[in-house]
Amino acid sequence: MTEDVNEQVPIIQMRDISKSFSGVHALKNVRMEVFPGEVHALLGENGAGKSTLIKTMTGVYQPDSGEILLHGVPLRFSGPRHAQQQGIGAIYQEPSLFPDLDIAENIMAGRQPTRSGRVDWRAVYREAQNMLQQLGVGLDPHLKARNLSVAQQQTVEIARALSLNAQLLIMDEPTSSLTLTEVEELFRIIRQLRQSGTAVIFISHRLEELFAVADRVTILRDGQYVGTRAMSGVKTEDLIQMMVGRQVNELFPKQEAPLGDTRLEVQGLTLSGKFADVSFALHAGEILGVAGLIGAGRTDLARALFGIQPAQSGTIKIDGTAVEIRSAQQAMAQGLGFVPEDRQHHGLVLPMSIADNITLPILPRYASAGWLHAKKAKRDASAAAQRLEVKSAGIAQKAKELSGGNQQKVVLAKWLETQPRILILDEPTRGIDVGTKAAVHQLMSNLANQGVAILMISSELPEILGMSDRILVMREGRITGEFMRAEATQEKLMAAATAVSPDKSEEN
Amino acid sequence: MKKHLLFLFVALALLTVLAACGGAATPTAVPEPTEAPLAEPTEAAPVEEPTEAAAAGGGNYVLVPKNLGNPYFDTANTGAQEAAQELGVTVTYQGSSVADATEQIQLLNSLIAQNVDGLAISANDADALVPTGKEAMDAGIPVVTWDSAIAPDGRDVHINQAESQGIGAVQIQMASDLAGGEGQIAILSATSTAPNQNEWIGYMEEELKKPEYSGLELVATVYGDDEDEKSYNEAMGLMQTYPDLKVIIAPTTVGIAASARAVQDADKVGQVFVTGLGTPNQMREYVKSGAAPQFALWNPADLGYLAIYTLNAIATGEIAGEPGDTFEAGKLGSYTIADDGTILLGPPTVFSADNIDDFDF
Amino acid sequence: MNTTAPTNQKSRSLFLTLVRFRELSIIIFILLLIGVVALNTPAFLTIENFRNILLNISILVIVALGQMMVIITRGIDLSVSSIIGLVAMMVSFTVVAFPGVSPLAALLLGMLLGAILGSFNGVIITAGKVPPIIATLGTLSIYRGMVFLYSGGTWINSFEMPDGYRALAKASPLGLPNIILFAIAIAIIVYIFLNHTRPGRDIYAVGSNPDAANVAGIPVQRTLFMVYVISGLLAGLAAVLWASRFESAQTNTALGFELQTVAAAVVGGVNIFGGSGSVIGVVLGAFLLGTIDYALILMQISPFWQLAAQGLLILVAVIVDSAIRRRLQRLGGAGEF
Amino acid sequence: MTTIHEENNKLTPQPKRRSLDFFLRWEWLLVALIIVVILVNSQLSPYFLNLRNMMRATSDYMEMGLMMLPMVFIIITGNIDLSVASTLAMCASLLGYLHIQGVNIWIAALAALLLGVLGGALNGYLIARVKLPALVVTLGTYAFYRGIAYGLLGDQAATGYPPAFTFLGQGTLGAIRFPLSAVLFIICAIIFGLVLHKFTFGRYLYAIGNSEEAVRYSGVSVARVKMIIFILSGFMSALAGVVIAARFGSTRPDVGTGLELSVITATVLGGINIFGGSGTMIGAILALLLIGLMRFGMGLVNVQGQVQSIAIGLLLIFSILLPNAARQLSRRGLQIQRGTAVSALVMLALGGFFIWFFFWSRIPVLNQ
Repeated sequence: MTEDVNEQVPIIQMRDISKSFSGVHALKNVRMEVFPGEVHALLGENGAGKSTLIKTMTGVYQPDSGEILLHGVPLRFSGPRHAQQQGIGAIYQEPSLFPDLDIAENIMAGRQPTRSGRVDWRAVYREAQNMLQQLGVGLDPHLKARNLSVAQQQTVEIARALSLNAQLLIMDEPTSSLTLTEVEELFRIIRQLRQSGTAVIFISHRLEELFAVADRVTILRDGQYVGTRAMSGVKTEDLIQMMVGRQVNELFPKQEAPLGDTRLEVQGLTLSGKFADVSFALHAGEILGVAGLIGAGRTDLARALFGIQPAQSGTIKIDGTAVEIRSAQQAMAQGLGFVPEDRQHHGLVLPMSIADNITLPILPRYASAGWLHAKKAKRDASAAAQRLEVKSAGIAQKAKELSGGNQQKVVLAKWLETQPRILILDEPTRGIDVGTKAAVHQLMSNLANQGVAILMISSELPEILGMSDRILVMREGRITGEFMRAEATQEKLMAAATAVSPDKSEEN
Repeated sequence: MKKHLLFLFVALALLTVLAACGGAATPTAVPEPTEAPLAEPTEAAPVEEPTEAAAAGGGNYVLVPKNLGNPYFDTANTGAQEAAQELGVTVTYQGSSVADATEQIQLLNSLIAQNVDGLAISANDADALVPTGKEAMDAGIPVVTWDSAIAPDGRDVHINQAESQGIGAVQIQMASDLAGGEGQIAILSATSTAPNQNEWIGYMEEELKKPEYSGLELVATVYGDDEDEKSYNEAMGLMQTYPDLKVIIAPTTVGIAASARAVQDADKVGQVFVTGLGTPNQMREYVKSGAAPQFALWNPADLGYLAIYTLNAIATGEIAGEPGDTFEAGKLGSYTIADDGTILLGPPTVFSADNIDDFDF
Repeated sequence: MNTTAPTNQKSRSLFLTLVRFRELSIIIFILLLIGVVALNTPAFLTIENFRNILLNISILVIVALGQMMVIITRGIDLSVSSIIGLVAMMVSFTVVAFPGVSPLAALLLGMLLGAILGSFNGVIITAGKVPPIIATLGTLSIYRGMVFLYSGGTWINSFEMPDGYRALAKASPLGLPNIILFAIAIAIIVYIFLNHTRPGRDIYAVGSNPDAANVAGIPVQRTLFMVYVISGLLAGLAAVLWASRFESAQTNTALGFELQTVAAAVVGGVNIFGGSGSVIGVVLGAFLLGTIDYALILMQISPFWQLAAQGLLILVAVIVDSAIRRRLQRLGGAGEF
Repeated sequence: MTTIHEENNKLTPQPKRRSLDFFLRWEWLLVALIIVVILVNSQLSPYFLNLRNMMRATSDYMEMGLMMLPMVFIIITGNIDLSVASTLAMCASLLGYLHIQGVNIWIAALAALLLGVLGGALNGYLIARVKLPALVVTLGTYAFYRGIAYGLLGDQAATGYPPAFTFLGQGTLGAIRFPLSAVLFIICAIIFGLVLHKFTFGRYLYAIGNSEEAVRYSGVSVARVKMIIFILSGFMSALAGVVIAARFGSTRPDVGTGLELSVITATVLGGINIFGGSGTMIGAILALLLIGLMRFGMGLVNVQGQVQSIAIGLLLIFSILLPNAARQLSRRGLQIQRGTAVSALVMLALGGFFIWFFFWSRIPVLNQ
């Protein structure tokens, strides 16, 4: 940890950066400074604005207001390539390499050294080899990128950034799908980068990782700057408090609902590499919250329950009788509904109108011998949209022209029309305005009262605490905690979600 | 989005006008369709009775070969143009690029639509063209086939270049001379459905049954589709499949030249001989090299010449086109329609090293 | 063989080694086929037959190499057959009109005309943003129509061609017919270009991950334009060899040849989604198609079943190829093997 | 089929002002073009506006039309089928083969239709269940089915179909001799149009074309829909095979060569987006009419078949190039960087050289 960190000129300074998307504030006056040879962590709940900030740093987004200074000089990035030329490298969760090319070429793509017009392969492999040596990694540069594990691909991306002599390396959730040994390997590399003067921005939910590798941490909440602390002088509780900080003042309209009979029962559900022996029960009228970090396997669990990606073993019982769910049709036939995490690609057909989207799953209801009674379907769709107060220029408007909140309302309207007896919601209020959030919560509460069994996956602890009758916590594909509504607190949930359990075994 | 559709509409309209009149200006050697001085274009009510061809010449006939570019048919066209001068009529030479019935039918449909005065067709498919032939005759357009016939109810008269049985016999006789009376022979034909080819092959097979040809063994019949490359490949294939093949008979000008070239490339001149039907110009080199010492043919120019005379005779009402009618065919003298509705041009001539130089077609 | 991979990783299952050398599986396929044919007609195993197969596939190899480069960039070039037809006619007309023109000059003229026709494709696809399959489907019929517009339907026959031009393809001054030497030379040049020059490597990068290529500073649009020019150039070269070998230029020369070039590439292991493909693979793919055709003629199986065999072969190659890739994904996805 | 989803290629404009937009749809452009073609051609040849001639020409395009109907479904879902013409040849050859063996013609026709369904089912299985790319699968069956046609008939030609059967292909109705096959096409076109625009199945097609994943997540079986459209394509190709056999009165294995490219050209020209998701049945039918009229017109002024396809090829390319160019123009305005100016000049020079050489080098040989 270099002591006199303040004398040096910071590699990058973000001053009062603001950015909003169609009315929703993603960032408001965010400040951040990173010094050479420093590992600076960035911490915040999902939707706190971390990835938006990163994207402004790497030139993907232009900030609405505020200034970015590189080595003290104000700069506007024209695009990712411009940022890269300025020495800013980025490693995302899913590495983006050339799968068909080998490691050496991935590192040297676009700038292979040539000798008299021909590619000097010896130089290419020498450069690649010494990049990997620099990182202390024993990978064979001839291996095709497609055959590498996620960790190995990340290492190649780091090597590539270094060979572009990046002074600042941004790592967005790098450890989310790594085994413990691979995480240790990554930390070794990060410490080595720090020695050589390269600055690193490290993003992770796992607080124990921040203590292991970071020098300082900046905390964001709801797109706003909360504070920056030196890792040496701070305790876990402080970090959690700053992350979740706000008093739970948002009124969650969750009334107590009479607990009905067990509608859904899951025993030992397993899908290798995704989740293992998950068991729980879900009752009519109950909202069961599922908390956890990115990569905990919650979305995979939801996809398995809905038949998109069936589990390999384990049983699912609905109203006590075991059922076989191998496809979305079978799931719907059993009364299941699924509001997916990715609204744009899985929730809606963007180029199609609101009416067509809402009626898509229930078209057979409006067909007699195949003939579609479009008018009747349109009427029901506009009624459904009205109920959800979808703000639009009319039922015929294309889904892609709506705001995030209204799009989510259309997805909800779509699934409500199927009158589901069990409704799965994956991050139902992520990235939508506060007003719509409250409306969605109100709707969920009404549904529960009407006896619908709701499984809500969310990374927002206040939402989990505010809406759930009972809460499960998942980590690394396993259920690691169950709390009743009364006894649950944000700290307990976060602890269950982040503590590295002692019996960590080699995953696969 | 809006203004670009208007922009697109104007550009595309221009494009179609360009393409359409561009088409009319294509330099194919086709004179502008003369404003037929016949009944003015039938607007609505289709005129049923056959349009009376104006006696004062000006008849607009069309010679339709199996495919364009084939030297054999080009020569037939020169003969047809000669007849056209003598008769004071115009003969246009139109065909499809591929020896294929579908394209020939589309071409014939548009010719019938243009109300031409007569069609002289070498058919790609004897049966597929019957409906089109009927349609032409219903529209009062006489249909004469030459070289390759349409089945009888699709045509008025067929001009047979030489009596098929004679063609079959002469080719087997030449093959026997070349093979020294015994050995393996093979046939390389044009398209599998060409009516004249199948007829000649039929007579060749009959001829082979005669005792004097008992030593000859017909091992294979392959099809080159009157395409140079395919014929060449088929000929090479024959030589590989039958190492001790003696003679390749190719009753088509395209096939015979390709086979001769294949024999030369496989350097089997003197071991494998090629005969069949070919034009002197095309075969001169191979006659000299010994790959194709002798072959037979008739003068395709005479065939084209006779076809136009016959067509004109029917069109002007000189003859009805029924068996027994006789008419004068200019320099070729008089011809009578045989009772099977065909006219015979005459016996084929055999070309060999000694007489090939006195012919130029 | 591009970049051999000394695997110092843990020993891999046979499946993986098989996959790394995709070309290995084609070689095994070919050996099996030759074995079957040899049992049936022992006369098959002669140098003579081997030479004839090479003769038959030389033009296919040259054009399929161009097609491979296009497919690697996630495109396709359906117009190659019409480019061959048009260039063969134009060069033949020129050679007949000016007999003094040397065969080499004819070859260069053919390549120039082919490259220009290829560049039209390039402009329509890169600047005009027209999807490759539609652009080359359009130029397929435009160029074929121009062949007839140009020649008015007349053919160039062998007796009209000057001897030097006719001998170009078949003469064997160096033992093997020139056309085979041309194919070998082109294969070597393309191998060096693809594996040892920066623009060559850029083709793979653009096909493998276009967005990453953009960020890496690779000129994506220029690379796409280049592959269509090269495809046209190789088709132009092949056109002159075609006219010379068959000693004729007709309005339907090479009609329908484009799908054979795609078949040779697909059977040769070129991934239809782009990103991968090797010169050796395409050569072996073409050789496999050539052997099938030749074997069928030899075994007196009626030539009419030849096309069915080719079609079945493409289907089998595609199914096996995707099965391998899917198994690889599953293995790759689960981290360590 | 390249599955990169190109948003900017969708042609149907956003429904801002209902009335004006209705008239700026792609279909009206095709109507305008048809009118232009009719006007131009009626000046060029007196035989163009002759109803009898037009009717006779119509029968040349009915097989293409029958195969275009399912192709619209397939391309709207973002797939493609290169094997339609080969299926037509395979089924017609089976019909011919059975006829030669003395099988009753109507049973032979049924067998042909069944074979078409089987062919479509194989395509559908490999694409929908085994999830192989449609382009590559149908490229394989393009050669495989054409090969079976050659295997069935080889070098013979099946002929001598009974007149009752050939009436289906050659028969005409009424004084204006309206072809029977055209009646069949119109009936099928109405059915396909209704299914696309008025049935639930049609809405699934558009949804899959726009976002296959979202449809799967909505509990719709994407695989089943794909299976059905490829089986439909096989069936309609077989039906076209029966009609063409009846029209010609004889069948040979090389029938319909190259027809698949014309079918795809007509579909794309009809405004069906090649990446799927948009396009109407009326557009495709208008495009077929446009192509038919253009070819008929050019035929009357003795433009050779192959030369006609130049105009069709140009129309196909410009129907996608011009909207793209206009969109780029409107988005980026006219500021062209120096680099593109230079390369544009080079292209013009090369193009100029080619055109000069094209017209110059042909003169000596033609004058011989």
